[in-house]
Amino acid sequence: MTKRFKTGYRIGVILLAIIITMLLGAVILWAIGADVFKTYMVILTEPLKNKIGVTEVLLRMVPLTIIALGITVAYRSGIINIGAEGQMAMGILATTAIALAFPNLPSGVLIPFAILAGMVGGAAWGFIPGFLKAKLEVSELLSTVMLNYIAAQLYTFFLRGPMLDPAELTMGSGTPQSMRLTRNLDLTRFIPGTRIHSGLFIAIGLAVLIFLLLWKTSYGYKMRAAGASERAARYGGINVPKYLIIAMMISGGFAGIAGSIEIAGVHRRAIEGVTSGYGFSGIVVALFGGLHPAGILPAAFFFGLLIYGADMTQRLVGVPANMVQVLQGIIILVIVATKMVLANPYLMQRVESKFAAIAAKRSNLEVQA
Amino acid sequence: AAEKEADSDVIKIALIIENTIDDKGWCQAMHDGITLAMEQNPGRIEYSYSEKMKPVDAGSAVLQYAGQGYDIIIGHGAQYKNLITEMAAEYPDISFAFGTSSEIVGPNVFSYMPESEETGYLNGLIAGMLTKTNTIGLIGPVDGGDAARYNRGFVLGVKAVNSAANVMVAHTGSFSDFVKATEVAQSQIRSGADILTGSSQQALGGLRAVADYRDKDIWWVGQDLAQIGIPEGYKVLSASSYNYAAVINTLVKKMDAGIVGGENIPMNFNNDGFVFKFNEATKSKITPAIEAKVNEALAAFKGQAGHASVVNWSSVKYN
Amino acid sequence: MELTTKAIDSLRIEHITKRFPGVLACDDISLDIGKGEVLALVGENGAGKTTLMNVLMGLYHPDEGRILINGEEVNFRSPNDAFAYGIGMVHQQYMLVPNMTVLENIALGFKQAWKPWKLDLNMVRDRIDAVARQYGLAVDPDAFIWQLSVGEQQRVELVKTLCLGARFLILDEPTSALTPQETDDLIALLKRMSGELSIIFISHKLQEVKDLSSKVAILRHGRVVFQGNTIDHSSSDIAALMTGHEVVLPHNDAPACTMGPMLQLRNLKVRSDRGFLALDDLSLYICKGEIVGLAGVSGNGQRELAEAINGLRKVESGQILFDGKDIANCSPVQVIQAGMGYIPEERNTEGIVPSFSMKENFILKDTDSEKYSSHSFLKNKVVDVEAEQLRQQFDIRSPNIEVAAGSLSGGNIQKVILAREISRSPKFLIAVYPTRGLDMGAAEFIHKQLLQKRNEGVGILLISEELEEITNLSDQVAVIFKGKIQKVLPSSEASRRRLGILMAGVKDDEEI
Amino acid sequence: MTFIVNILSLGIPFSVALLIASLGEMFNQRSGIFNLGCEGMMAMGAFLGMLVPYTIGQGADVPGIYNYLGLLLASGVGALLGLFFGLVVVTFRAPQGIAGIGMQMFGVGTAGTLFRHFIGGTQSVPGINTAPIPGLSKIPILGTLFFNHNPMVYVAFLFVPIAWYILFKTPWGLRVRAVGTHPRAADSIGIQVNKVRFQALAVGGALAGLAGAYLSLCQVKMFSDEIIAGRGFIAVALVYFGHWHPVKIMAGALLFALAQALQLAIQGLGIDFPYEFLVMLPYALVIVVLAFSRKSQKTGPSALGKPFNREIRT
Ligand SMILES: Nc1ncnc2c1ncn2[C@@H]1O[C@H](COP(=O)(O)OP(=O)(O)OP(=O)(O)O)[C@@H](O)[C@H]1O
Ligand SMILES: Nc1ncnc2c1ncn2[C@@H]1O[C@H](COP(=O)(O)OP(=O)(O)OP(=O)(O)O)[C@@H](O)[C@H]1O
Ligand SMILES: [Mg+2]
Ligand SMILES: [Mg+2]
Repeated sequence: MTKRFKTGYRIGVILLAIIITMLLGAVILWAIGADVFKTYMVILTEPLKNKIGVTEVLLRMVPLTIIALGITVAYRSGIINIGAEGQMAMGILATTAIALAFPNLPSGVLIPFAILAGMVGGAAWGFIPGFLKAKLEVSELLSTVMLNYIAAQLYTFFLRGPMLDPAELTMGSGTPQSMRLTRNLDLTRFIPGTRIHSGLFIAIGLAVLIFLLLWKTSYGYKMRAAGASERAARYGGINVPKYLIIAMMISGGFAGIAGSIEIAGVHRRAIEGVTSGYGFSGIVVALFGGLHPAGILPAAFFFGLLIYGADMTQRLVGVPANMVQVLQGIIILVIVATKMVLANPYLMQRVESKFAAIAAKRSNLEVQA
Repeated sequence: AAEKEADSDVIKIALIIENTIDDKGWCQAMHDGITLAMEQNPGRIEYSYSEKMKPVDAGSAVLQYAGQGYDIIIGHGAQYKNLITEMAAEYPDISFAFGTSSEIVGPNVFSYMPESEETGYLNGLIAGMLTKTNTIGLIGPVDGGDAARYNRGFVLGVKAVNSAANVMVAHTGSFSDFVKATEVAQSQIRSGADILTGSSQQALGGLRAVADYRDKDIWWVGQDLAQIGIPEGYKVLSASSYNYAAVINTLVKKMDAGIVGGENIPMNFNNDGFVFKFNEATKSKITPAIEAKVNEALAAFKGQAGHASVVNWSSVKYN
Repeated sequence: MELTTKAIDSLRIEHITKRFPGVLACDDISLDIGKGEVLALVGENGAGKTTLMNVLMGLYHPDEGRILINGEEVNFRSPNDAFAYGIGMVHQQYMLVPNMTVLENIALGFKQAWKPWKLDLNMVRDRIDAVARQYGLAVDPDAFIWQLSVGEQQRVELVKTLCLGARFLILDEPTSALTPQETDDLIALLKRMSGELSIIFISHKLQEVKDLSSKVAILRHGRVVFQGNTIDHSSSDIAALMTGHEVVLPHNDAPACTMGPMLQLRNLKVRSDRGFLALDDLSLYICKGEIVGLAGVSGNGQRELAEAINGLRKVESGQILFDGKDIANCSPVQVIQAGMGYIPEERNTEGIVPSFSMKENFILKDTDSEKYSSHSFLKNKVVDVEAEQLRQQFDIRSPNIEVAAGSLSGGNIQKVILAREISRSPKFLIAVYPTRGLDMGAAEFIHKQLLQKRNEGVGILLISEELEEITNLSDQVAVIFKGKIQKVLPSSEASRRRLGILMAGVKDDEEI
Repeated sequence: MTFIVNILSLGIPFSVALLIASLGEMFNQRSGIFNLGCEGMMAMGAFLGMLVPYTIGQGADVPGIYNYLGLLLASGVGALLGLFFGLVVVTFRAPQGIAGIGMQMFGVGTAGTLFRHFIGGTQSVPGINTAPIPGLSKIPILGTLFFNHNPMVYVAFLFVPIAWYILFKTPWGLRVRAVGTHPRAADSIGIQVNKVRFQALAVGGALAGLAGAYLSLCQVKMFSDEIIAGRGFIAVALVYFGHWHPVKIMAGALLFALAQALQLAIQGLGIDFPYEFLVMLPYALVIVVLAFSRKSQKTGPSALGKPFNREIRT
């Protein structure tokens, strides 16, 4: 295969994908009478036009990255974690509990302690589907979906009961939320006038950590082996159930960390809706990033951009908020399909031989003429 | 600053809501209030809203609005309290508002507090007096916020007129899952409930389930006036609404007077924050005794400054 | 009921070329087969045999070339088109849906039984009966595929193909997983059939090729390097033509071992997946520096035996004394650490992690060893060096050590496993069907390695169905039947006939 | 007694949307496609189902007909969405989990967007009403339990034996099972694997659409863009619960719905107990039952999630 053909093929496929994305979105946008081109331009460029936009994208990148890293560990170990929403909620509860219990600890102690607690909370919630799968053969797809609902209820229970903001009782209406957590828990917002906080560095640090864990240590090797081929791993002396549970706990723990950091960096108190669907977007980011930290970081940035940019459209182009989801959906569908097309040498070869045949015919004709 | 001077009589309002402007509940009430206030103050108000704002998105929206020179940014829900507090500190030149709360969180932040137990109480009176089975259904979303106040007021209303009545309280666990609310209503009706109520947008599901009993003596008392107007209205006996236009008008007045925050705006019958109405189409169901009782309570709410003597919502415990 | 109308009097393959990305699998191949002929197609692993047959079946579309049937060009777009001409194929990997019955598997292709709203299974049953009677191939239509032994599955494949009306049979390594008895039966059956059918027969076993075929074609690197009549060439000629050098399968003629016992199995009882006693009071011992060949029809407990020793299956009762210590019911990692090496039956799914690179597969059992890791961090440089060395030492044909192990050919996968197991310097080695499906060159290599290990003092339990392999390599031959050791005899006394009788469950003394 | 009858008689209709969607998902998964987009297809079904009676059905002579047209449109578009999903995961071989999430967002978002534009806020329709079966519905207890339901409830439970028959007794069912378990084998015997998968996706999508329309036309007779609220995910989970068998899936859907009816009834008793723990009961129960029914999932489609292409070996 010539290099020129390869490049041309790639560019062609990508152009085609862009056109299809535009067309699919256009059908819906056209139906509701919105400006198609402008909508897309807003999504993809508007967030990058100023400091606030870029930092807001980075802000979303933090939980997306951390959750996607966790999902990667689970996925690589042979377990699909769609329970990150619930694990994140449990992490938030644990962090909140610590912050409420020890408001006077200095930041240097409290922050690691609270994040660790968040990790433990998430890991505990991740342990359940891990254990159920490893020991009782309960599909994690079932248990994690169900556990998300259970976690959501537990979350309101705690925020409405033991952790409720006292001010809500005296001056409010009992909206389920905790009080403003101690300032000692606040992660530094290092660019004035924006919300971007030091959790970004934690996320990057965790990405390095996961890379080392999965590809440079024997633990990671065993987890990946268990995920890639359970039988072979068992044959190789790897305790598959054990690593399955550990992987799921790491995965849950990371979701928990993401929750902690959201609280400490963005919201400063536990409120409803913090999980924001990150648990699901995290799966997309993980897979999109090729289940590898090096891919997850850019993928998380891209999805942060997508989420934030699509959210801006309702204000700048006037499309309904639901359109955010439509566009995200389309972009995901087209991108995954495109990735597979690009990665399919068989298809590329077929196209090339078609082209070759056409070229041959043409040169034949020329010769005859 | 010069620019600001030029269009000083136009107030730019930005609204951040968790649901949509047409959710027939909490968010729509505010949206309708703002649009009504715009009509009442022609040319005075410019308005933009952001729907379906999760907590993190709400922050982005505030930053964006702040950059665009909005004068008042409203976070419609107590969950935005922290965000508003922080942003108010960051942007001292802009006014902010949030509710439900009576907390004062900054010199440039208004809070507003619908005392919904009043509306619940009125509906409770009707339910308590009208029930034949002495079983009343109450469909709660989550036991918190505005809904918690409404629901508890309702229970107090029932108890005030009918100590034998049993209020079945059930929560769906979600503000928006009206399918579950339907299921709750069906369950309560099967268990004998003949008057039902509920709050937040999920409550519509409850009304919808009641509406299926077209020819039965099963009725709905609503928390939103809009419910009277919809096809299922034939089942609604009464409803009340928030009059957010009054809140907005107050805000506009205060801004004009140079007050940029630091105050709480309560909402109750006393200050016309609520409107209560019987449904004319079903008025035949309302006996004079009921009407008298309701009017008596209404007068009490309107007359007195402190309604707490009538309804102390936080005294009600059902779980 | 006959399904095809036209008989195939001649089938010609002309200039077929098939490319895969980066591989030229078939390179300008031309062959022809007449009515009643049996063409044997031989060649090393990866020579392109299967690919060519898949082209013939309409599974692959050739990049160039054409196929002519009775002189007419045909263009197969799917196996349906091939079936319509009466061409049927038994694939190298059996194409049976495991959780369906035999009946359903056959119904899947039997379109006459597809009524719009009903699957007419009775019609399929009748068809199976008819075929079974015509060819003497009995199958139980109601058995689930997963319940059947490999040999039985093979028969189902054949019945299926015949039920669909095949007049032209393609058999891709049909015997590689069969017992000697089954192989003999199949060859005899095919011989009978060849009167009325044409057959293309792919095999790595030249004896079968000699027995069955009338013509032979040899493929190498996707090209036909030789065609001729089978009678005119000896097995060793063909082998030499195939591999490019003379193949001599090594023999174990070292003196019997004198060292003490290494592995002693005492009264083992082990259950199979389906719950019955797969090993029933089995006892056996193997010395250091000795190869014991375990002969037997597959399904008599071989798999369970290997798994039980390696800690992969629960032992109900009995002892496994390994170097004096009882390792029964130890975990796999404990058995590995005790010095056990194991070449499993399922090379693709058990012996390697297919998606892992070759070098990663080399350290599957040693990620915790000091050699490859310190403080849980892998020593990647050491791994690279070792892997490269193993690749060269074991002549593993792959571009580098980074390729996914699963993309290697069967023979090379087996070499990867062998390299890992041997380089770990085990005290003992269990090798299950180590050369199944491999070409002669690869088999020769593996045999040499096993013998060398034996001579270094390693005890080896060689589980195989190939009697030649067993008798060539073993010091002692044990015969397993229904979970018991039927007899252990020195390999010099183990004639093919005697083993066959023992494997069939007849007691030695009864027979004479 | 009435307490129990109430729970049982409510549990049956509560289970229907899940049951229909799960049966659809079962066909998808049996053919080897893991469709996490079920939720989105249900949302589209719910929207389109109510759109017909809401728009053209209003003021028509026989408004009832339009409800059924709505069901039909919902299934039809559901099928189309299934085919579109097929394009992505079967033709282009995209990873199914991630594509499913994309599909879910696309479906839920599109339903919401179109709904906001064409209808506006939450709206109700007359919908399809309960149809007591004459005579039978009068039988004490049994009548309430089994013969006093929405017509679609009977239809949904009729789907169970029909799905069973189709799956296990028809040639198409045989093909579906084969391509989901061993696509290579199916291909080698002349079955067009991807075609069968597309068919199964159309069937699954149609059922998902129908399940959504059941919610908006029969159960609540209303639509808002959050109507599905995760029921699609639960439907997917129930397929695992039911080990890909229609009858067991029905058992799972009933278990879940009965637990829901039970927890509501308990909440109604007014016991002093945090309601959150009751709300979570159905979800917890499904896990617990599955954990204790310890059964290996041998019957499952082993090629689930793996795209098929003759040439590409994976
Ligand atoms: N689907 C495929 N994609 C890519 N390459 C393939 C594919 N199938 C076969 N090949 C390549 O084509 C070559 C021929 O493979 P083929 O399976 O025909 O060999 P074979 O002669 O049947 O070998 P064996 O004796 O081991 O069965 C191999 O080098 C292989 O790498
Ligand atoms: N995914 C793949 N891509 C490219 N080539 C492949 C792939 N899978 C297998 N092959 C090649 O196809 C060829 C034939 O594969 P096959 O599985 O038939 O191996 P084999 O040598 O016949 O093994 P066995 O003897 O165990 O059947 C091998 O040479 C292998 O390299
Ligand atoms: Mg082959
Ligand atoms: Mg082979």
